[in-house]
Amino acid sequence: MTAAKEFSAADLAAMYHKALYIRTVDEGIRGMLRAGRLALAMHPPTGQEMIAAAMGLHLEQSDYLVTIYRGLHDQLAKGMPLELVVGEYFGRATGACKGKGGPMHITHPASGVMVTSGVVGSGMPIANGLGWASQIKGDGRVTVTCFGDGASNIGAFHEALNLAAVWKLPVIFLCANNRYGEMTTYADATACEKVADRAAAYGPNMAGVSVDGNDPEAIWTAMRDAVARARSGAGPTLLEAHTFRLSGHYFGDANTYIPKDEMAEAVAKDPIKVVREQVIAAGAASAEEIDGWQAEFQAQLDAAIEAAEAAPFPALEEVEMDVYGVAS
Amino acid sequence: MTAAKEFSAADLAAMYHKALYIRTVDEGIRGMLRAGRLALAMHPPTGQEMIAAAMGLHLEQSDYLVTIYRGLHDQLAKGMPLELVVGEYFGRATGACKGKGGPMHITHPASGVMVTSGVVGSGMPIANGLGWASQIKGDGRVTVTCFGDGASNIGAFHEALNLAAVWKLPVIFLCANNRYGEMTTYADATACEKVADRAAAYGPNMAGVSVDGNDPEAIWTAMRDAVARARSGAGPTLLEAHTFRLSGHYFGDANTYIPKDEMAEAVAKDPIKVVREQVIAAGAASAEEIDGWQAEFQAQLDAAIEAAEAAPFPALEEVEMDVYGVAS
Amino acid sequence: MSEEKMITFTEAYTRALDEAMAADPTVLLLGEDIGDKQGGGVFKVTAGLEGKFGSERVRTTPISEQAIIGAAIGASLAGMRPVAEIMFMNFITGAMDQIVNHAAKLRFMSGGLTSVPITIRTRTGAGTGNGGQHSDMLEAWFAHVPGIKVVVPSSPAEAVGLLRACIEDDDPCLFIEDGVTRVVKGAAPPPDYKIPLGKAHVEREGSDVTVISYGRPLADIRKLADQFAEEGVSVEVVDIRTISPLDVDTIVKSVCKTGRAVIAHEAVRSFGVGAEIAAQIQEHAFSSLKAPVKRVASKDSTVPFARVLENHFIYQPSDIELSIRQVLEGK
Amino acid sequence: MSEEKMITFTEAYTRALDEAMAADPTVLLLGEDIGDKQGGGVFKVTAGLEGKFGSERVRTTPISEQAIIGAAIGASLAGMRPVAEIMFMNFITGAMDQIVNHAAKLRFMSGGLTSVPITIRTRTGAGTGNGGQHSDMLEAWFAHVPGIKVVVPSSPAEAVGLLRACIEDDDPCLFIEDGVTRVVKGAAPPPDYKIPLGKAHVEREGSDVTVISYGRPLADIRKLADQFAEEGVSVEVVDIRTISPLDVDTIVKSVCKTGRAVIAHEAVRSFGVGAEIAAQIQEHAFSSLKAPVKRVASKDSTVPFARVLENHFIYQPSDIELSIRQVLEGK
Ligand SMILES: Cc1ncc(C[n+]2csc(CCOP(=O)(O)OP(=O)(O)O)c2C)c(N)n1
Ligand SMILES: Cc1ncc(C[n+]2csc(CCOP(=O)(O)OP(=O)(O)O)c2C)c(N)n1
Ligand SMILES: [Mg+2]
Ligand SMILES: [Mg+2]
Repeated sequence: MTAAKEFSAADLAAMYHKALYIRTVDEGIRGMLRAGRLALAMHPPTGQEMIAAAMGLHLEQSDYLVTIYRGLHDQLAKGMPLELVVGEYFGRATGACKGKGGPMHITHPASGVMVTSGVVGSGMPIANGLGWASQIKGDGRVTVTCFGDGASNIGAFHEALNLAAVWKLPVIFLCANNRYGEMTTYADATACEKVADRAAAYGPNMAGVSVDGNDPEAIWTAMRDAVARARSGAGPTLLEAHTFRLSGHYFGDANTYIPKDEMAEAVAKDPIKVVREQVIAAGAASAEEIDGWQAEFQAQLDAAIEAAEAAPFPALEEVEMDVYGVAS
Repeated sequence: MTAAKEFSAADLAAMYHKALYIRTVDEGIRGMLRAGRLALAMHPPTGQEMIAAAMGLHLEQSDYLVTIYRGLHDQLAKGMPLELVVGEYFGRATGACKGKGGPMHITHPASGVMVTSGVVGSGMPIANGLGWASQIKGDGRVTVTCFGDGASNIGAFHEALNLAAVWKLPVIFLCANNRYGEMTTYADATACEKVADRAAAYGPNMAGVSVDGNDPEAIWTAMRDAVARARSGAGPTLLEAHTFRLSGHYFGDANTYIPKDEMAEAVAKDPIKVVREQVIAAGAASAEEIDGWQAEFQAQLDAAIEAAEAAPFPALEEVEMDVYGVAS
Repeated sequence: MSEEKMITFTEAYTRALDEAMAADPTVLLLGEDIGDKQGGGVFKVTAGLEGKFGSERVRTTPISEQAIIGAAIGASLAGMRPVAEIMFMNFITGAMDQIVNHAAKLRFMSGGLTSVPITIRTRTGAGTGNGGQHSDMLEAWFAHVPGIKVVVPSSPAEAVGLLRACIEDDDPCLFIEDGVTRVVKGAAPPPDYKIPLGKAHVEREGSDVTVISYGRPLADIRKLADQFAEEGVSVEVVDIRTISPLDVDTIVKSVCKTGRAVIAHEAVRSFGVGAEIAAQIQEHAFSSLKAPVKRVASKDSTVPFARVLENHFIYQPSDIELSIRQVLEGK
Repeated sequence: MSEEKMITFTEAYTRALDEAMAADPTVLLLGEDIGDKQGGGVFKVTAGLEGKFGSERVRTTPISEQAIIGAAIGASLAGMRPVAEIMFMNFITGAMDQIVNHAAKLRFMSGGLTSVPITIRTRTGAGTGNGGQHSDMLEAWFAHVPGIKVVVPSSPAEAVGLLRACIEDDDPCLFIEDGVTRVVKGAAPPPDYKIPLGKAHVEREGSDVTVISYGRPLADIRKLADQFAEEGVSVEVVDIRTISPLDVDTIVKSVCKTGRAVIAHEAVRSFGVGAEIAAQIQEHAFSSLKAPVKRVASKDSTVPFARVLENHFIYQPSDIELSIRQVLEGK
């Protein structure tokens, strides 16, 4: 990676631009839920935006993403049209999956969003298959599979990382270590100090990297290297990004199991607040410009929500459609 | 482990005594198969006897064993009555499980043989439960769960080792790395250099040790330490014992996938041949004594086979018995 | 049953676990987020039990369904009676090897030397808006596996009595909780209430048609039975309670009397529990049948996210009513 | 079908894979020990295919059933048609999440944006002396999961034609091979032979009784049909081939004609495939039925090791004969 591009003020601005977009949509949807204009199980990505931003900036549209129920940030960062995401949250015929999948199963191949899974750990074995196909076709695509710290304790994680290393697949295992799996702390469920320590179980083909996922430069650089490694055929990476779930496990989570001071510290370190100052200090964008972005994102979201609320519900026949393809 | 007992000539003799017993029974059963007096899928432990011998010498009868289809050496080393094992191989009512389980499912709680599984990796999660029960009861028992190198790639291995470490269970994960999983080499299936490298994924609570499983002192000492660690409540151990399957994966395996020279070298290092010389050299036992042991083991086996062949087959009603217990 | 006190399904599960743990020190709990530090599970069923019975007996686990069931099996082999929680039934797919190849078979394969007295509690059901991976009713799979018992309660009182019975049973039991009705209330049973497994319950006697079900649809069926009574149609209601082993005798006896049968369940129709019940009825009550046995079930599809679709996916009470009318007409 | 050449079931599987890989470069193989270095799998089905089609397309895997099915699913999402081998059906328990929550549902949950054209080949069946963890017939589980197709061949020619069809099908297919009859021979089909999925095959027309089955029991049924013919009893034989989606029309049409039905399968009886078939027949051929629909199956137990027990566990051809005589007598 000699000619690797270094992190610049422009990259910092780009990171923040994407992260702010995600936060605006996240807050907007939670607002809808609070207002009772929407009712569903939502797993907010609040506080984890920088990780998705770095991924989005380093991936091509043709690269593959496999993510999880807590996937809003990933889907938006990968470039999914906002109205398709919002439409799916609202369960309308105009949603990405016609309202049949819902937030936990958002799919949009045109943006490379291949699978969103609600089952912990299940995306990783599937990501290997996408990588295998790229290896066969030689299409140079990279597959990123997102998961959490708790998912690193399930069997699928182990089987997937071992196979990826043995086959030297172009897959990045992107772990958002947000310190909790539902209400259980990292330490109460996970025997090793860092998730990245587990790369040692998969030999030299598997790179293991652990960074502060809320630090734009750190996660941007780690993602750059992991993508370069995968694209060049050098092998998979287990990339652990430390972060925090600022809105808890699901919308409505009272977070009673999170110590007050831990939450307070995390809120104080909210990357959307912190990085905003960095961007301005670096002269990458002015406060006014940033407010302008936010206003623009808000407008886009409002339009998407309006469109979704005006859109038709899926036809009842849809229940029995897409179960099988047209008889072969 | 300050006062840990050192390996002595007497221990060497005891190791060989157990190993020779196992080999005699193993060869006797293969002889039956060759002669057509028995027909079944057998997974011979040929060449892996020292590992089982070390386990048998360090465990109490009350300690628990969970083993696999390739489990003859483990069951005998743990002290199962020979006629129960042989009876089960012959599918007779006098077998350990009345002929209902067969060689892949031999069970004998009185000897601590709790489960024999035919499904790769499945014993490890069960071993944790035995260890959990011991932890609750404070009965000081140790649970050993045996598996192969190939099993270290399955999800159950990962989930089990993580839980054992988080709960600090008195469980020893004893991996016989015999270089092959069926016809697939270690390297073609396993991303890390040594199975014991995987202990790193389970933090400080999990000890990781890799030894030559055919070297009596090395495996005896490693087993001593793992048992002491578990019994003292210090936590689980992933103990990798390097060895080789001298009779292939199953009886009748032509071993065409094993390079000639690799097999020749392994045969030359057959622990039953090599250690016999060590025992004699150490003055632990004379050639005559050893021949005497062998004759005695052969006599025991002949008696067990004769008894099994004379024993009745299970009654047909057994098919519908033991499916459920007496209605509660 | 004392009619005074009413409890929800969730309170019923908690009470059964509490009573069982108090009555027998070998009863253990394990599962994801079940401890006090985690608030007693996402559905709060185990809230307070760790504090009451200690951290040795109540264990929060990693997200490791195979390890959860394996640990339950192993502890049971050492004389314990673990109750494992699998948060949603769709996640039980991760533990099928442990449940099917081991828990259900160790008694048989050991020739009776060992047994696996574990209880697996899990939760599921469409109607929660959670979509395709959190709502499946998979009870038919386990009913097809000899060696494990499958139990579904249809009231809080049954929930208490059947869960207690599962925990005391010497075989592995799968106890399925409904995610939609968990705050629905019913009469609280007396202390130490237990209901024998393997026995169907004729909860309402009738002479014109037998409606057979388990779990959630019984609430609809009870209403329909009253409604039909007003029309002068006498409906016999059979709550099977234990799906496997199935109490065929009670079902057949009822249909031989009424000559008509409707089966209702929430699981998808094809190859579901209703198929076995219908097959048994037509085999053993053939000459008594005045109409084909009808099955009401959810559609053969994946549980959809959008509410309009999810509501359309699920079996409809009106389907049960229609089927009853059809069999009454001999159709 | 050319009667000259005879091939075994194993040769049939190999031929179907070979033809499919030659015809379509997106067809891939993965599984344990399937490569040339490993000798082409424990049952030799894939022998020679790695050499012929290359190591990119034919991959030996670690012992990781979840990773195997996951890799197949992922590759299929990228336009490939992977054929995954799960050595024994009991080991598919390790991959249930991938198969049920993902392969079977991604088309629906994505609103049709993606599909999962994978084929899972697996092998099972009692009679091999392998005991309780290597012999289960679990097809009923998958038939209860909308979104996946379940296929079982009853002759080498069917094995070729149905496996080719599974590989070309745009949905996930589970193809179940019998471990006992793998060296049994049958007529070789013509080149590029395919059999449509979802269609039952009336392989012998008859007027007195319909015998419905799939897989191994058909060999017994064919013999019995000849035997009954000599007695003047005309047996219609329906080989369903595809268990799910089930071709109910063909089955019902046949039973409406004969008025009598016997269903036979190797899986254990309760909650098996036979239950759905019996339920469908009694519902749609009710007025034509001259006797209850009978089911013949293996006993509700675990597959035992001892040969004497294993032989007693398995459905008996004599049970099929007895059931035919019973329905002929209206019993
Ligand atoms: C196999 C499985 N088990 C349990 C669950 C229930 N569940 C949903 S999210 C979650 C926590 C996952 O934690 P982590 O992997 O750290 O991701 P995070 O939610 O923190 O982003 C659990 C246990 C599930 N979805 N799948
Ligand atoms: C889950 C599962 N997958 C596949 C198999 C088939 N199988 C039986 S033994 C074996 C190889 C196991 O290798 P290893 O773990 O190294 O143990 P060894 O046989 O070498 O002692 C395989 C793949 C199985 N029994 N279980
Ligand atoms: Mg987390
Ligand atoms: Mg091995």
